Amino acid sequence: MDQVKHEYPLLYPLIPILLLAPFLKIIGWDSVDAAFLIVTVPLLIFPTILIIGQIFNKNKVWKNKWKEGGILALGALAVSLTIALWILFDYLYGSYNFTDQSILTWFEWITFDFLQSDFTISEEIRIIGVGIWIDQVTLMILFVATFLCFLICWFSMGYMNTDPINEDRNHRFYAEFVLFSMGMFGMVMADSFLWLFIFWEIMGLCSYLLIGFYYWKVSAAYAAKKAFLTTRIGDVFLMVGLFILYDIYGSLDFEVIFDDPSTGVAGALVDSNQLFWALLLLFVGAVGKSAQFPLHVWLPDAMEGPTPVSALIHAATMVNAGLYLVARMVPFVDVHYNGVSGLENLGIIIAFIGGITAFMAALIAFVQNDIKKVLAYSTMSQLAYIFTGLGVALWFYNTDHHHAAMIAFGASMFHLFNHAMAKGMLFMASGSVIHEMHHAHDHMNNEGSHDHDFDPQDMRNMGGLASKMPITATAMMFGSMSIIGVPLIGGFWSKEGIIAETWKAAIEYEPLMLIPAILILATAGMTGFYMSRMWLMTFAGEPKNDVVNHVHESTPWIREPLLILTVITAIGGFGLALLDIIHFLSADTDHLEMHGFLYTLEHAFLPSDMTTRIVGWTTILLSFIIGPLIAARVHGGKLQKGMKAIVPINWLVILSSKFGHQDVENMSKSQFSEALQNRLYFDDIYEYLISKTIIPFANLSAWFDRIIIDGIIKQVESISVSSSIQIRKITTGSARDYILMAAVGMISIFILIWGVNA
Amino acid sequence: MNLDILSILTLVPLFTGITLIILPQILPKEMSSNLKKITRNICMGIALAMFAIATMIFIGTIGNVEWTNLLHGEYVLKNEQFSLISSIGVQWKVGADALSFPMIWLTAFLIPISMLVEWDAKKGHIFHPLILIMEGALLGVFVSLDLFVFYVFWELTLIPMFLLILLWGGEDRKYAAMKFFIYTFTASVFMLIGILIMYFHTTPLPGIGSMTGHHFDLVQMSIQGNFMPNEGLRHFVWILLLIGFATKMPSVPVHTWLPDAHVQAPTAGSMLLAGVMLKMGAYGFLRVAVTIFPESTIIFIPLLVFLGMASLVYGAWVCMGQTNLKRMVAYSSVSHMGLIFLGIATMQPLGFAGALFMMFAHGIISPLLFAVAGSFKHHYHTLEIGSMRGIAHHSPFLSGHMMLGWMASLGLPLMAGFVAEVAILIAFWLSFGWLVMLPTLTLVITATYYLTSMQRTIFESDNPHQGILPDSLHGDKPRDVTWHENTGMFILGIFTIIFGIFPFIFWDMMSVWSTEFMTEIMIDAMQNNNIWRPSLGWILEAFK
Amino acid sequence: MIDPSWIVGLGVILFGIGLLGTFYHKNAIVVLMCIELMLNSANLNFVAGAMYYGDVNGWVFTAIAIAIAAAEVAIGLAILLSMYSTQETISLDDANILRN
Amino acid sequence: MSSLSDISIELLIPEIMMIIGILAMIIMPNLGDAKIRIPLTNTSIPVLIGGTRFNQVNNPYIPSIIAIFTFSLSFIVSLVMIQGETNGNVGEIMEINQFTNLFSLIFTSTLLITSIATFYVMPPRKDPKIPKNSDSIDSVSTKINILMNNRRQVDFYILLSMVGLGMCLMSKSTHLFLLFVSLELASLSSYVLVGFYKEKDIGGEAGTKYFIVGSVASAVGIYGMSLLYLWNGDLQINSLSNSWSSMEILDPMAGIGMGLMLVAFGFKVGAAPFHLATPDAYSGASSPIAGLLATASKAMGFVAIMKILFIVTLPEEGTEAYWMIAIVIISVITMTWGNFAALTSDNPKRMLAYSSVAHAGYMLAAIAAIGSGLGTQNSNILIITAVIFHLTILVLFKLGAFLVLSLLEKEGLSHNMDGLKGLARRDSTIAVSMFIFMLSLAGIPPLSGFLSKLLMINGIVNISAGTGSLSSATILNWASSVNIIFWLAISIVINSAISLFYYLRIGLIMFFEEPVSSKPLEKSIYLRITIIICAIFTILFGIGPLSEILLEIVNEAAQSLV
Repeated sequence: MDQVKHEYPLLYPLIPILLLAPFLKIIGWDSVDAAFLIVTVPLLIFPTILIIGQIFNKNKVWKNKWKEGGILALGALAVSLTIALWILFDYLYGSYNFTDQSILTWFEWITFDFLQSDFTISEEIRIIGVGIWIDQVTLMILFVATFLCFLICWFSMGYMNTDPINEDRNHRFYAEFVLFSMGMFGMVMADSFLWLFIFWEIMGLCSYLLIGFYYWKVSAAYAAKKAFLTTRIGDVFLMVGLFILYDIYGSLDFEVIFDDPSTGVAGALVDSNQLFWALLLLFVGAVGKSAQFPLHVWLPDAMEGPTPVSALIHAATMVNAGLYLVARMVPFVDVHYNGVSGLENLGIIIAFIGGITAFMAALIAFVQNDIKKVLAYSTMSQLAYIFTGLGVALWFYNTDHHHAAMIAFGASMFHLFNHAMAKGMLFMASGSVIHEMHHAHDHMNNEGSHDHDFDPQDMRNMGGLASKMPITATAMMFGSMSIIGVPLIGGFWSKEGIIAETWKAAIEYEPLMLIPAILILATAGMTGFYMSRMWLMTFAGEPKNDVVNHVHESTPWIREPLLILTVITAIGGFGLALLDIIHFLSADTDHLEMHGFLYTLEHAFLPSDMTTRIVGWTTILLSFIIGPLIAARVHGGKLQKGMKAIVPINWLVILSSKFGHQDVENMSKSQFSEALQNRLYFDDIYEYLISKTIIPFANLSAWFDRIIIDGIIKQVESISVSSSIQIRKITTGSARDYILMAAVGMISIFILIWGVNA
Repeated sequence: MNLDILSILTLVPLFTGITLIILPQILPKEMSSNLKKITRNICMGIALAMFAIATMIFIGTIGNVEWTNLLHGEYVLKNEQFSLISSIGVQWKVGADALSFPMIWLTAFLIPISMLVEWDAKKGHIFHPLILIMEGALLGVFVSLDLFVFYVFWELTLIPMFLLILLWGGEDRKYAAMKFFIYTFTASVFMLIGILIMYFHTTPLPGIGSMTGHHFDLVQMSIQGNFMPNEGLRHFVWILLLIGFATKMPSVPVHTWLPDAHVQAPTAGSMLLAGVMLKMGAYGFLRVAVTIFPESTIIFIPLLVFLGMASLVYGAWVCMGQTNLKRMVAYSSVSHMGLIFLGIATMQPLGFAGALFMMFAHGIISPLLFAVAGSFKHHYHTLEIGSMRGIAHHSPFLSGHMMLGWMASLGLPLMAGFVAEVAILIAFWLSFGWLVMLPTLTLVITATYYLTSMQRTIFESDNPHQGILPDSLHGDKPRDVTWHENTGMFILGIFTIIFGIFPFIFWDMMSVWSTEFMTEIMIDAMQNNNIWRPSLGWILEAFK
Repeated sequence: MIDPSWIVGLGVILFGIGLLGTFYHKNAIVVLMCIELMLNSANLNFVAGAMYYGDVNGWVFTAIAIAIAAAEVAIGLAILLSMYSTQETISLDDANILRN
Repeated sequence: MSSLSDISIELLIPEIMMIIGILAMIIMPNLGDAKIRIPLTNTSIPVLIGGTRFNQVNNPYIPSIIAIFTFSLSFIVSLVMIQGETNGNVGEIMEINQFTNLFSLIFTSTLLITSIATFYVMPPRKDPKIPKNSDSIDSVSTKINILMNNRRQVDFYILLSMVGLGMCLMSKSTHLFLLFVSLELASLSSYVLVGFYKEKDIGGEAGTKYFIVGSVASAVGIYGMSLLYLWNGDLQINSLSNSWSSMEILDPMAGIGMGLMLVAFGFKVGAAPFHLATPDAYSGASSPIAGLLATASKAMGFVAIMKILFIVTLPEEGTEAYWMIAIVIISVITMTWGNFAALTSDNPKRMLAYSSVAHAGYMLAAIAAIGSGLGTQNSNILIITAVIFHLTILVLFKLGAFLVLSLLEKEGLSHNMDGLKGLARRDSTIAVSMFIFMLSLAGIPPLSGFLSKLLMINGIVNISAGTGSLSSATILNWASSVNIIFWLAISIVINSAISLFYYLRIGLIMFFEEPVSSKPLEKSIYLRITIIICAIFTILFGIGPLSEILLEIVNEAAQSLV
C-alpha cells in the first residue's frame, strides 16, 4: 500500500502518438490542416469508449490494461495536445501565414438565401460554415485546454479507477470526458459565433453528464440538472444575441464580422444600440457559463461530480468559455480599428457583474468547510476578476484608450491562464486529499463497510496532513499562492494588472468604475484569507480526526500532474511575464519577446504610473500580508509532535503558528455568517420563486389542458350521448305518436313554405 | 401502364401488406401457419427494400438534381399520369420535390426501424403487415400530386393506425383509438370541403374530368395560382384547409387527441404517429394551403404566429405538468410542431427551410423518444415519472438512449433538432424581433421538463448498486432493452447525430426549394400586401 | 248535379277526420277505418275531378283506389291478426316492445 | 290511345320475368299427380295440380330457387339493358331509359341478394313428417309448424317478387297514378314481409306499426295526388310538369297536393319526421328484409321524389324552388336526428336504421341543392349522379351489413350489440367485411361510401360555393353572403364526423369484446360469398376503373332523368 504502483507500461501503445506531428509534417501537412484532428479524434473516441465499455464491462483486460477506457481517452487527448502544440509552435516560429486568421473552412454546414426588403432574393448565398480561427487568444486557451485535459485525464486514471464505487462505470466517465474535451477544443477553435455556441452547448451537456456521474445520488442528480438549466438560461439569451448579431452582419463568421464591425450587412452602418443589446445578451450567456452573479448558483453544487470533473470543467476549462466569449467582443468595441463607439456601458456592466461576483464569492468562501466548495467559490471569484478586467478592457477599447485597454485585456487573459493552471492543480490536489482520506477511512473501517456520516471532503476532519502528503501539500501551497497573488508567483503577474487598470479607469476616467475597483481590491485581501485558511485547515495544525493518521500518498497516476503543474504555477507565470505575454495576448504583438529580468520586475513593482504603484502595493499588502495573517491566527498551528513535513512546508506551518490564536466561534454563529453559510440565500430565493411560479403554472397548464381544452371535447361527446338518449326517447313505440308527429311536422312545413313564399 | 419508381414505392407495401393479412385467412391451415411464421421477415424485407429504393433515388436521382434550376411546380420522378376516375378528374399522378422527398425518405427509413423495435409484437403476422400498409398510405400522401388521391391516402393512414392502437394499445386503447380516429377525421372532412371548393374552381384539363369539367391536379392548381376570384372564399378555404392540417400537426387548441393516442398506441405506432403522421399536417399545409393560397397565408400570418406560439409555449408548459412519460413526450411533439408554423410565418427562405428541416429532424428524434418510452412500458410496465428511480443501473442502454433522445429533443447542438431550431429562430428574429424571446425562453422550459423527467427516472436512487423499482414490476428483475429495440434506437440515435453534424445532406435541397418557393409563389403575394417582414407591429395592426 | 267543390269539401272534412282519428284512437282496427276514410276522401276528389273535367280517368282512378283500399284492409287485418296472435292486443299503445 | 300490340314487350322483360316467377311459384309446389276423371268415363286425366306432389317439386326449396333464378335472370336482363342503353315508351304511362334500367338493376340486385340471404335465414326443413295420431301434442305441433313453415316459403317469395315487380314498375312509370299504384304494390307487400317474421313477438308489432304509419302516409299521398288531379285534370307527369311551369304563383291546391305526396315518399325514404316507424320496422323485421327496406325501398322513395321534384316541379334555372327551404330543413333534421339517435343505439338493426335515416338526410341535402336553382343543367346532373350513385352502392354496403346481421339472426343475436361481440374471433372474414361496410357507411376513403359522399358534398359545394359575394374580402363577409345550401355541406361533414362514432363502435365491439358464444358461425356458404362479394365491390367501387364504369352508367342515368 505504501509503495506507489507504477503502471506506465500501459502507456506504451500511446507512444506512436508522439510521432504523429512529425509524421504529418513529413507527409506535407500544415499544422492547421491537422487541426481538425483536435476535435474529431476525441469525438470518435467518445462512442468507441462508450460502446466497448458497455459491452466489455467486466472484462479483465479492459479493466486492467485499458483502464476502462482511460488509456484510449488519454491517447485521444494526447493527439489533441500534440497537434495543439504543433500549431502553437508553428504560430510562433513556423512559416505558415496566419495573418488571414480565419484559416480553413471545412464544410458548408447550412446555406440559404435571404429575402431582401425590395422583394428580391439576395444574390450571394448565405453560408454558415464550419472552420477554424486561430489567433493568440485561441492559441493560449487551446493550449490550456488540451494541456489540462491531458493531465486531468491522467490524474483520473489514478483517482477514478481505484475508487470501488466507480467499478464498471469508468468507461462512462472517460467517454464523457473526451466528449467534453472535444467541445472545449471545438469552441476555442470555432470560426463563427454559431459554432462557438454549438460547442458551448456540447460542453454544457458534458458538464451535466459528469456532474451527474454519481447518478444515484439525489444531490448529484439535482446538481446536474441545476447546472444545465442555469447555464441554459444564459444560453437562450446568448442565442438571441446571436440572432441580433446575425441580423446586423448577415453572418456569424468571425471573418465577416471582425473584418469591419462598424458596417453591417450590405454596407449598412451598425446601430450601436442594437449591437449593445446583442453583446449584452452574449454576455448574459457568458454569465451563465462562467457562473457569475446572478447565475452563479450552479457552480458550488456542481462539486457533486467527481473531483477530476471539478478540476477540469468547473475550474480549468469550461467556465473559461464565458471569458473567451467576452474576449471575442473586443473587435466590436475597439474603436481604434473599426469598432462601434457608444458601447461604454457594456464594459461598465461587465465590470460591475465581475466586481460583485468576486466580492460575493469571496465572502461566501470564508465560511465553507468543504474543501471543494472553497475552491469552487474561489473559482467564481477569480473568474469574476477576469470579467472585471475584460469589462475594463472593453471600456478602454471603446473610449479609445488603446494602450490601457490592451494591458487590461492581456492581463485578464493572462490571469485566465494562471488561474486555469493553478485551479486545475488545486482541484487535483484536493482530489488527492479527498481520495486518500477516503481510502484511509475505508482502510480503518475494514474496507467495504461505508460510514456515510464521514465526509472526506470536510476540512474539519483534516489538519496536519502536511507530513502525510508532501507532494500534495506543496502543490496546494503553490496553487494557493498563485491564486492569492503572492508576488512573483503565477497569478500575481496578472492580478496586479487587472486591479491596477480598473483603478486607473476609475480614478482617471470613469468614477462609476470605482465600485468594481474597490470590490476587487477588497477581494484580493479576502482571497488571501480564505485560500490560506483552506491550506492551513487542511495541512497545518494537529489532526482533527483519527483518519488522518492513516493517510498515505500512494495512488498511482496522481502525482505526476501535480508535479508538472506545480512547476508551471511556480515559475510559469514569471516566465511568461518575462516573455511579455500580456502584449502578446492582446494582439499587440504576434511574437513572444524576451524582456529583461529587471525590467519586468521594475515594471511589476515600481511602475512609473503612481496610481498603479499605490494600488499594486495595496494589493500586495492586503492579499499577501493581511489575509494570510488573519487566516494563520485563526487556523494556523504546528503539526502533531513527531510529524515532519518537507522543508518549505514545515517552515510555513511553523510560521503559521507564530501569530497567536484567535477564536472565531462567536463570529461563526453570527447571523451574517449563517447567511454566508446559506450562500446569501440565493439558492433559496430561486427555489422559492420556482416553486411558487413555474411549478404551479405548469400544473395549471396541465390542468387547463386536461379539463378545459380536452374537457370541451369530452363535453361535446357527453352532450352528444345524452342528446342521443333524449332523441331516441322521442321514438316512443306507439304508432299513434308517430303519426301525430308526422302530421305536426307536415303541417309546420306547410306553414313554413307558405310563409316563405308569401 | 408503366409503374414508375414512386408508384412502386407506394403501392408495393400497401398491397403486400393487405395480401399478407388476407392470405392466411384463405390458405389452408397448415400453409397459413407456416406463412404466419415468416410474415414479419417478409415485411421486414419489403420495408428494407423500400428503404433501399428511397435511398437509391436519393443518391441516384435526387442527389444529382440541380435544385437551383428547378422551377416551382416542377417535380422530379414524375410518372406518366393516368386517370383513376376520369369522369370526375381523378388521376394517378405522383412526383417528388424537395418538400416531399425528405419525408419520403424519412418514411421509408422509419418503417423498418419501427418494425424492428416491435419485432416480437404479439400477433406479428398482422402487426407487421399493418405497418407495411401504413407505409404505403404514408408514402401515398407524400407522393401524390392529385388532391383526391392525396385525401384518400390521408384518410387511409387512419385505418392501420386505428387498428394498431386498438389491437396493441394500452388499457384505455378503445377511447384513445376512437378519439384519434374521430377527431382527425372530423378535421379532415373540413379540409375535404376546402378541397372540393378548390376543385370546383379549376378549369378543365383536356382528357380528364369528363363529367364535371374539373380536376384535382395539384400541380395545375398551383400553377393556376390565385384561381378563385372571391377573396373571402379563398380565405375561407384556407381556413378549412388549416383546420384539417393543424389538427393533424397538431396545433393548440386542436391537439388533445395526440396525447391520448400516443399514450395508448404501441411503440411502433407512436413512432410512426409522431415521426411521420404529424408531418403530414405540416406537409399538406405547405403543399396545399400555402402553395395555392399565398395571399391568404400572408393575411393570416398573425393567426399562424398565434397558433405556433400557443403550441410551442403552452405545449411546453403543459409538458411540464405531466406525470406520464409518454404523455409528456407527446406534448413535446405538440410544442415542437409549433415551431413549424413559426418558421412559415417568418416569410424568409431560412424560416421555410428551417420548418422543412424541423419536420425532418423531428421525424427522426421523436420516434427515438417514443421508442424509449415504449421500452419503459415494455420492461417496467409503467410510464409514471417518479415511480422508478435510478434505472440507469439496471438499464444502461435504455438510459443512454433516453439521454440521447431527450437531449436531441431539447435542441442540443450537433443533433438534428438544433439545426432546425436555430434556423427558424434566426428567421423569426429577422421578422419579428424581440418576440423571439418567447420561443427561446421556452427552450428553457423544454430543458426543464426533459431534465426533470430524466432526473426522476434514470437518476436518483438510494443505493449506488440498485435503483428504486416500480410497483408494476411486482418484484421481477428489471431488464435492459432487447437487442432489437437497442438496434432500432441506435440507428435512430446515429442518424440524429449524423443529420446534426451534416445537415446539408437534406438541408441543401430544402433551402433551394424554399428560395424557389419564395420567388415563385410568395413574393408576388407579399408585394401585393406590401409586406417584407411580417413584423410584430404589422401583426398588431392587423389585429386592429 | 252537385257542384264538385262540395264533394271536395266533403273530402277535406273526411280527410281531416281520418287523419285526426289515426292518432286519436288506440285501437288498430279503428285506425284502419280512419285510413279508409282518408282513402275515400281521395276517392271523392277523384270523382269530383272526373266530374269537373269530364275525364273518365278519374273514375278509373277511383275504382283502382278502392281496390287498393281493399287490399290494404286485407293486409292490414292479416298483420293485425299476426300481432294479436303474439301479443294478444291490438292497442297501438300497448304494442311497444320496439321503441327508442 | 295505344293498343296492346304497340307495346314493345322487350322493354318490360324484367317485370314479365317476375310475373312468370310468381306464377311459377304458385304453380310449381302444387304440381301433383291429381287426376280428374272425365265425367261419365273411367278415364282420368292428370290435371297436374293437387294430389300427391311429385318428388321433383316436393323439395321445399323450390320457391326460393325459383325466386333466385328469376331475380338473377332479371338482374342479368337489366344489365344487358343498361349495356344496350335500351329505351323506349310503353304507352303513355311508362318510359324506359337508362335511369329506369339502372334502378331495375338496383332493385333486382337487392332482391337477388335478399333472396339468397333468406334462403338461409328461413330455411324450410326437408322431409317434413305428417303428424300421426300416436304423436304427442308437442310433437304434433312442431310437425305442423314445420309443415306450415315450408308452406310459407312460397308466400314469402311471392311477396318478395311482388315487391320487385312494384318497384320496377314504379321506376318506369311516367304516370303519377301508376307510379302510386306500383308503389302501393311494393309497399303493401313489404308490410307483410316485415310482419312475416312471426316467430318473434316483434314481427307482428313491427309489421303493424310499419303498416299503420305507412298506410297513413300513402293515404295522405293518394289524397295529395287527388288534389293534383283536381288541379290539373291529368296525372301524366309531363302534363303536370307543363302546368307547373306555366303557373305564375303557387296554386295552393298544387302546392298542398305536391306537399302531401312528398310526405308519402318522405315516409318511404325515412325522412324526419316521417321516419319514426322505420327503426321499429327494421328492428322487427328479419335482417334481409330490413336490408331490403333500407336499400331498395329507400331507392324507390327517392325515385318517386326525384320524379316529382325534378321532372314536375323543378323551376327555371336561377329561381329557387318552392320546396327548397322545406327540403333543406328536413334534410338537416333528418341527418342530425338519424346520427344522434344511432349514436347510443344498442340494437345493431336500429343503429343501421338510424344510419339509413341519416343517409337519407344526406341525399335530401343534395336534392335541396338542386332546388336552389343555383346550378346549371350540368351541375344538377352531377348532384343527381351523386344521389343515384349513393343509392346504387348502398346496396353493397348497407345491405351487406344487414346480411352480416342475418348470419347472426339464426342464433337470435341480431337484436343486440352483444351479438356482434367478438365476431372477429368467431369469424374474422365476416367481421372484416362488416368493418368494411361500416367504414364505407362512414365515408372513409377509399371505400365507395366515400366516393358517393364526396360526390354529394362536391355537388353541393359546386353550386353553392361560388355564391358568396365577389367583393367580400373577409371570411365573415363571404360567409354571410353565401347561399344557405353551402351550409348543408358543412352540416353533412359534421354529421359524418358524428356518425363515425357509432360505425367505429361496431368495429370495436366486433374486434375487442369477448364473444357471447364461442361456436363458429353457421357456414351458409352462398350467403358468405355474397357478403364477401359485397365487401370487395364496396372497395372496388371506391376508386379505380370499376368506379369509373359505374359512375358513367349512373351519369347516363342521371342525364336521362332530367
